Amino acid sequence: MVSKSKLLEINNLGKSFGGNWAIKGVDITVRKGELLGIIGPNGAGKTTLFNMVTGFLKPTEGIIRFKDKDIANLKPHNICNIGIARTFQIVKPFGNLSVLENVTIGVLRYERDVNKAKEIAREKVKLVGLEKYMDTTASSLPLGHRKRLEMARALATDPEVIMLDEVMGGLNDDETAEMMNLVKTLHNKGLTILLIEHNMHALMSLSERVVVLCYGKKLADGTTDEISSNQEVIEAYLGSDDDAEN
Amino acid sequence: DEEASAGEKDGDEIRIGALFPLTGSLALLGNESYDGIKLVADVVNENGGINGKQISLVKADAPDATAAQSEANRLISQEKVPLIMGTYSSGLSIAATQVAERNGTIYVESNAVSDEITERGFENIFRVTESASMQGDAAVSFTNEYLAPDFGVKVDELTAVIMHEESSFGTAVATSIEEKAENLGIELLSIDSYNSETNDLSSTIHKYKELKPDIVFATSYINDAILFIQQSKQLNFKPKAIVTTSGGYALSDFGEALGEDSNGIYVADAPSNPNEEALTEEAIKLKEQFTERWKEEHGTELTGQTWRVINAALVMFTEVLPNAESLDADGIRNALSQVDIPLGELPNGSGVKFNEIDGQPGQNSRAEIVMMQWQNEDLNLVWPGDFATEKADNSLLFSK
Amino acid sequence: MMLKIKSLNAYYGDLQAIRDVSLEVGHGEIVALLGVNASGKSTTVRAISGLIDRMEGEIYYNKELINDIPPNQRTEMGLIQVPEGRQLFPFLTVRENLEMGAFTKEARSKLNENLERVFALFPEMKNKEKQLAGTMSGGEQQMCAIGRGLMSNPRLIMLDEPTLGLAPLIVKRIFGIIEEFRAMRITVLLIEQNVKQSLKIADRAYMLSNGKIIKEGSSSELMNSDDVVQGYLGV
Amino acid sequence: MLNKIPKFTWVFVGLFLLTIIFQERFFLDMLVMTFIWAAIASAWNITGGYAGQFSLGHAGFLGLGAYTSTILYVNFGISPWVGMLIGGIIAAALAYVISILCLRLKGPFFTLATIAFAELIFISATQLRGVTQGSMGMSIPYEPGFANMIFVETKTYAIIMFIFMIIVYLLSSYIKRSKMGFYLTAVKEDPDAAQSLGINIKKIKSTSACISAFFTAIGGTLLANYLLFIEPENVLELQISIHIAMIAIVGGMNSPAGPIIGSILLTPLEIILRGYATQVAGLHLMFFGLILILVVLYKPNGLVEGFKMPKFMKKKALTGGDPDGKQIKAS
Amino acid sequence: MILQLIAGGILIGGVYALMAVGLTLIFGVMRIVNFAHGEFVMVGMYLTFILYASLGIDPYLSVLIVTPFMFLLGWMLNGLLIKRLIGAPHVTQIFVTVGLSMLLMSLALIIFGADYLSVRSPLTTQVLDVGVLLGVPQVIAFIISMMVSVIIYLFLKKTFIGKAIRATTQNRSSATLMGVDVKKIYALTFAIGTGLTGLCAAILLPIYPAYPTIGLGFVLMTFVVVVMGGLGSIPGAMIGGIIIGVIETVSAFYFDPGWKEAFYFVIFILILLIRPQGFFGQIGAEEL
Ligand SMILES: Nc1ncnc2c1ncn2[C@@H]1O[C@H](COP(=O)(O)OP(=O)(O)OP(=O)(O)O)[C@@H](O)[C@H]1O
Ligand SMILES: Nc1ncnc2c1ncn2[C@@H]1O[C@H](COP(=O)(O)OP(=O)(O)OP(=O)(O)O)[C@@H](O)[C@H]1O
Ligand SMILES: [Mg+2]
Ligand SMILES: [Mg+2]
Repeated sequence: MVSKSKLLEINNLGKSFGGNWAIKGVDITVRKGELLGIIGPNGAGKTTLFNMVTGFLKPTEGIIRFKDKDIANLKPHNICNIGIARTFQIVKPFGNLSVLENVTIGVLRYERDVNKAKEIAREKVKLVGLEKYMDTTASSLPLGHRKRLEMARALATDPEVIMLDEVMGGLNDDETAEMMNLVKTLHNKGLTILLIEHNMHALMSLSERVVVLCYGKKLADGTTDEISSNQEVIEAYLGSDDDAEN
Repeated sequence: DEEASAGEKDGDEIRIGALFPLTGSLALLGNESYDGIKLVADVVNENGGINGKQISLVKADAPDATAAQSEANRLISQEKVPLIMGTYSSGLSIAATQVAERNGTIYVESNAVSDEITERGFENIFRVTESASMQGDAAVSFTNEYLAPDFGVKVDELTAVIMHEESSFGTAVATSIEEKAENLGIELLSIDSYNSETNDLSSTIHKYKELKPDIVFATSYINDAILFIQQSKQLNFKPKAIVTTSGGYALSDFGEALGEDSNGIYVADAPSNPNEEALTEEAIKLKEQFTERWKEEHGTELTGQTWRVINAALVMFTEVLPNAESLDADGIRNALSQVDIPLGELPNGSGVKFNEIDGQPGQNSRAEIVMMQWQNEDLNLVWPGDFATEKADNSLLFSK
Repeated sequence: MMLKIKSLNAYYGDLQAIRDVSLEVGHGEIVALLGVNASGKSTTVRAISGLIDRMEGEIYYNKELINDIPPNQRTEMGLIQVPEGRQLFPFLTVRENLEMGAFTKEARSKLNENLERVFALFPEMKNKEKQLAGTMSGGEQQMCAIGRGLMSNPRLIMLDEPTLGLAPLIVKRIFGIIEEFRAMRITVLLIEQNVKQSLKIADRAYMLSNGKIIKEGSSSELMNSDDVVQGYLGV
Repeated sequence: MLNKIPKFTWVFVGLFLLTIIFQERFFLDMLVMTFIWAAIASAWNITGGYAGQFSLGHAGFLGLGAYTSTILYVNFGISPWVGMLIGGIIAAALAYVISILCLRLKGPFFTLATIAFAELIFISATQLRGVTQGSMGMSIPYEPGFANMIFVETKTYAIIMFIFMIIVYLLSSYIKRSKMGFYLTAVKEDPDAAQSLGINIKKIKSTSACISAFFTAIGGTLLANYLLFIEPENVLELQISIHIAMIAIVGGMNSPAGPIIGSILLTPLEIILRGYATQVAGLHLMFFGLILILVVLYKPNGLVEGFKMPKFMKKKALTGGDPDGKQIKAS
Repeated sequence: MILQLIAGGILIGGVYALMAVGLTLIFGVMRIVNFAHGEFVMVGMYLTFILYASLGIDPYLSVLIVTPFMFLLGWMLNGLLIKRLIGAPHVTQIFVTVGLSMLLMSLALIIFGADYLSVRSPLTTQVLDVGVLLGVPQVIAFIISMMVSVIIYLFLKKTFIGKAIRATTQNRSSATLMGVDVKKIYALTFAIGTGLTGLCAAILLPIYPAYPTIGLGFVLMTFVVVVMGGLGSIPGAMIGGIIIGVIETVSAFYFDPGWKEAFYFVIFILILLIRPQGFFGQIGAEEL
């Protein structure tokens, strides 16, 4: 791990909404190829963190560097173009378009030819297991499938880093397992992954390292073992008894 | 010209295009104008038509300039009319006359006043009624000949403001008033234009209250005319005279809306009810006939506005078309150029003669324009002397 | 029986989402409705609330056939749904959202009492009282949605994936609350992905697959059934 | 061989044949109007339909085109062919500024803003009398000649308008099928998701607005040189913006063929109704109002599509719709 | 002078405000982009005229008839048309209401002709001189307008209905689940909004004549006021109306009256750009 180069560096990051700090003084470093889990109670600032890294929110203070370049002031589309993709916790499909078209739009970023782009998109749709729904309009997909669509679309932009915000929420254990496999595969291919998940079982078994946010502050940062035995984390987030595994 | 001659296609019918804004914001006078032509056509038809042929009006709606062109096109190429009469509004007329001129169809403007219509030197475009500059001329001449002496001052000691709605009608009249007033040395304190659809003129009135002009020259449509007088009264703005030109001030709706507050306002307009001494016997008969018939059919008095149209229709239906050698453009054009009706022969006291004004061959130089005044909620002719039925009275304005 | 459904079919346009579903929920019971994505769980619940245009079958609530009763009146009868995906009023504040929960006459009379109860269950909401609901984090919105459901003074509450996006601690709290419902004699129809935990607190459960009920029985029966073990708990 | 040609091509072939066959000025005039409104509505559709930037200010661009070429021609003798391009560029530049300014406005707010901009142009055209002759309007002297873009025969105009329509149509369908078309749809559907996929919203919206305004302005010049008279009320009024959008909507906004169909149906209908329903003033407007309401309600995707139930009438929102509700975009 | 101008502007603004209160319910709360709002005023004015011309009922008295009539008309129109627009793309809404406005205008033209019908009330040109000159009909209009606005405001603020209306626009199915009778709420809101145009019409007729296209002059201005004040905000509509009124009179005095509309359009655009939620709107509420 030490040998890997720093890819994403977050320093003293803070965001306030009308005086309330949703995040403050957070430092996180992500190395190339790493799979970093991010957990924390509801409202801890996880999504806000993603929003800042991906340009949807401007940090109130602090620095975000990607490959040693300051990216805090870039627009979301610039962020995508330098290789950082994301999914939305509250899914945002293009409702009137088919699944395939949804994904094609991601591919068009680097493949101008619409027909070729569609071919590539088809692969991505298969990858997330939505091939049966290729031509279904996105608005009639049930929630679980929409989450996969989010994922397929993000993957379609051919990113170096992918930030997944609760992609397993609303999936049953079986489906979660499929999704975990997918994440693992991506990781093995060398993709750097940031994963927000309340499903501890999934998160803990996937992550190499976990960052815990709590009320906007970084509470802990360490290996899965360190985190699951960290008393503060247990109190603030996991809860004490065995139920935590779910 | 093959198309024009096709106007006779039914043998016993002469088709004439009547192009007016029947819908949209100009619809009121557009419809009234159409009714004016219709009235003359009915009367002429009842008396045997034109050389035995009945007049058949082809109605066309021109709510905007694009429609005016498109409808002119239809009248010419589809309905094959040899003659179009219209359109009441200057902008619409300018647009429609382009089409007529290009297609070699005679177009007789009955009531739009913008000078541009006849200034372009088109050979197929004629106007029986007066132009804006003639209207402006009348307003200023009246000021010079009557108001100034009546106020006991020299005309170049007078101050005035010009307020006009901003479409081509108001602008054209205002331009002419401005020019003529300056020639006489009347001091113009302010010239203001506004949108006729406005719902407030109080600011302009406040401004005038500060400027204290002797005379307000105003050119408006109806809604704004009502508003202006109403608010002037309310805000206690009382110049020595309000001299308006045609448009809304001459309409019965204006009088009805304002009641006695309309009294005292001067309106320069085509005459609607001139002193009968200025008319020939024939004209008096016509005048009575139309006034009565209009009242019967519409329940209102004929205004100068409608008289314009009636005049034009009378000239066309009783003088020009019966005498035209052929009912095509050349025939009608020739007949038009030969018309020579002296003043007083038309029921409103006008006469007709074209080709007398430099650069405006299609303009009738004998279109009469007079000054009227609202008195006792009626519009009476007060100037010039030979036409007048009543005396002008400056004390009437906002007297209650 | 508090709720009884007979041979329910529901459609979205031409697409049939559930087929011949029959189920029952007794007074004071906690019944779980399980099934993979797209199996028709939410559709069933929506049909019970009257939000589906095209449906066939019979729905009885307290022995009364309610097929023709409009959705808002079903709410007045104490038949409450906490919908999937929060469905808050994004531009009302948290407090206003909760107050909207108490729209019906009966609930309105107990507004303050219920409000205190909700704030006691979710102290987070008390702090965010004046925040616009749409600006809250996903989990916070979920709490608000459950709170809003409680404000309606439910007699039968249908919870559609109430723990979606909630932190483990809160999930535990939610299950605690559901257990409390039993004590309060509030009947519960629960849709959950969290099968193990749901079966732990539920009396009985139904399992949907492809719009059909493929299994029903007491929680312990289902817990040990092969289908469930393979489909859900096999990880 | 023939069945390889897209069906819609036959519509164009038919229209062109009509242009050749018709001799009567009335019908040719109808074709001129049909073509020009089809072209302008297609231009509108690129931003109004594809990108969902529902503008009711396109009369502003139309008027800019008409006034620019007319002022240049009348005052400086510059050929309208040149003036047309200059007008197009000015309109595009203005569209760029407006689209950047209104970038964040959504739905009705964007629409209202475009109305406001167009009204400002209208008011300026009325008040800057020195330049535009105000509401007196400007006449273009009738001096036929190719360089003056003034023709004796209505047929010549019809052919020119036909070519213009084909150009805008081809461009519009190319855009629809290309990457840009997908991007425009994405921006319309969900701007946040679009950005996250690398789409530069500002660029894509402003590009489409510029293209749209450019061709609308060109349409303005062509129209002015056909009418030979322009005034604020016939090229700049809100009614005209509504008319343009209405043609696209009635025809169908999401397809390049929609605005063409819309104009083929509405323009002749308007001319005929106005011409022949004159017995009662206002009757043709009533017809129009009714048609508009019925089409929009019962065929919201336009007449270009076969009969389908409108989406919103399936009570989509009541039966689930978006399970995540709406979340306010962080600002 | 400036005082006089401002006073005049405030009075006119009061009338604008009343029109805007109706529209802020329909546009701001129901989110129906109603381009026929001006034509509702027009219909109301004709009705007031008929009552005056045929039965001799004073316009100020006919408020009691015209307002309920317009309320019923609104209720009916909602059942016939508007309810289909709820949740529809705003393109649909704009064009259905544009179609409706065309329809009403042409009906008025067919039935009443293009005449300018006005009611001559003895009050029409009466003035109050309180240091500044105030037209009596304008003062009456202003007072009625403010009173009614306050009543509507209290109604929305204090009753659950008001909250329910807002909630319903934000999420219809959820509102249903809360027990809100969504259809009734919409019918009621639209009917109140339309009823207010009736009130407006009756107090306007002594000042302005009725004619088929009178609504056109009001509708854009009313949208400006509504957006300026903040969607759905009654105080916003009141203050927005007054601001527009004052801007009009002051700018027409110190500049050219021909440009006065340009002033409020510029201000409108600035507000949209800088503070799209308006003066009193909820932040972000315009994004819905
Ligand atoms: N636009 C906003 N205005 C005000 N407060 C906001 C806004 N966006 C987020 N917040 C607040 O910031 C805090 C962090 O929110 P965030 O969405 O990042 O939480 P999270 O960690 O993703 O939670 P969850 O697990 O529930 O999704 C929350 O308390 C939320 O209410
Ligand atoms: N609004 C809709 N329009 C069309 N089809 C729909 C709609 N909502 C749901 N469906 C379809 O109905 C079926 C059942 O969906 P439902 O939402 O009931 O599933 P679910 O079991 O709740 O799934 P999940 O666990 O993902 O929430 C699915 O195939 C889905 O695609
Ligand atoms: Mg989150
Ligand atoms: Mg579901």
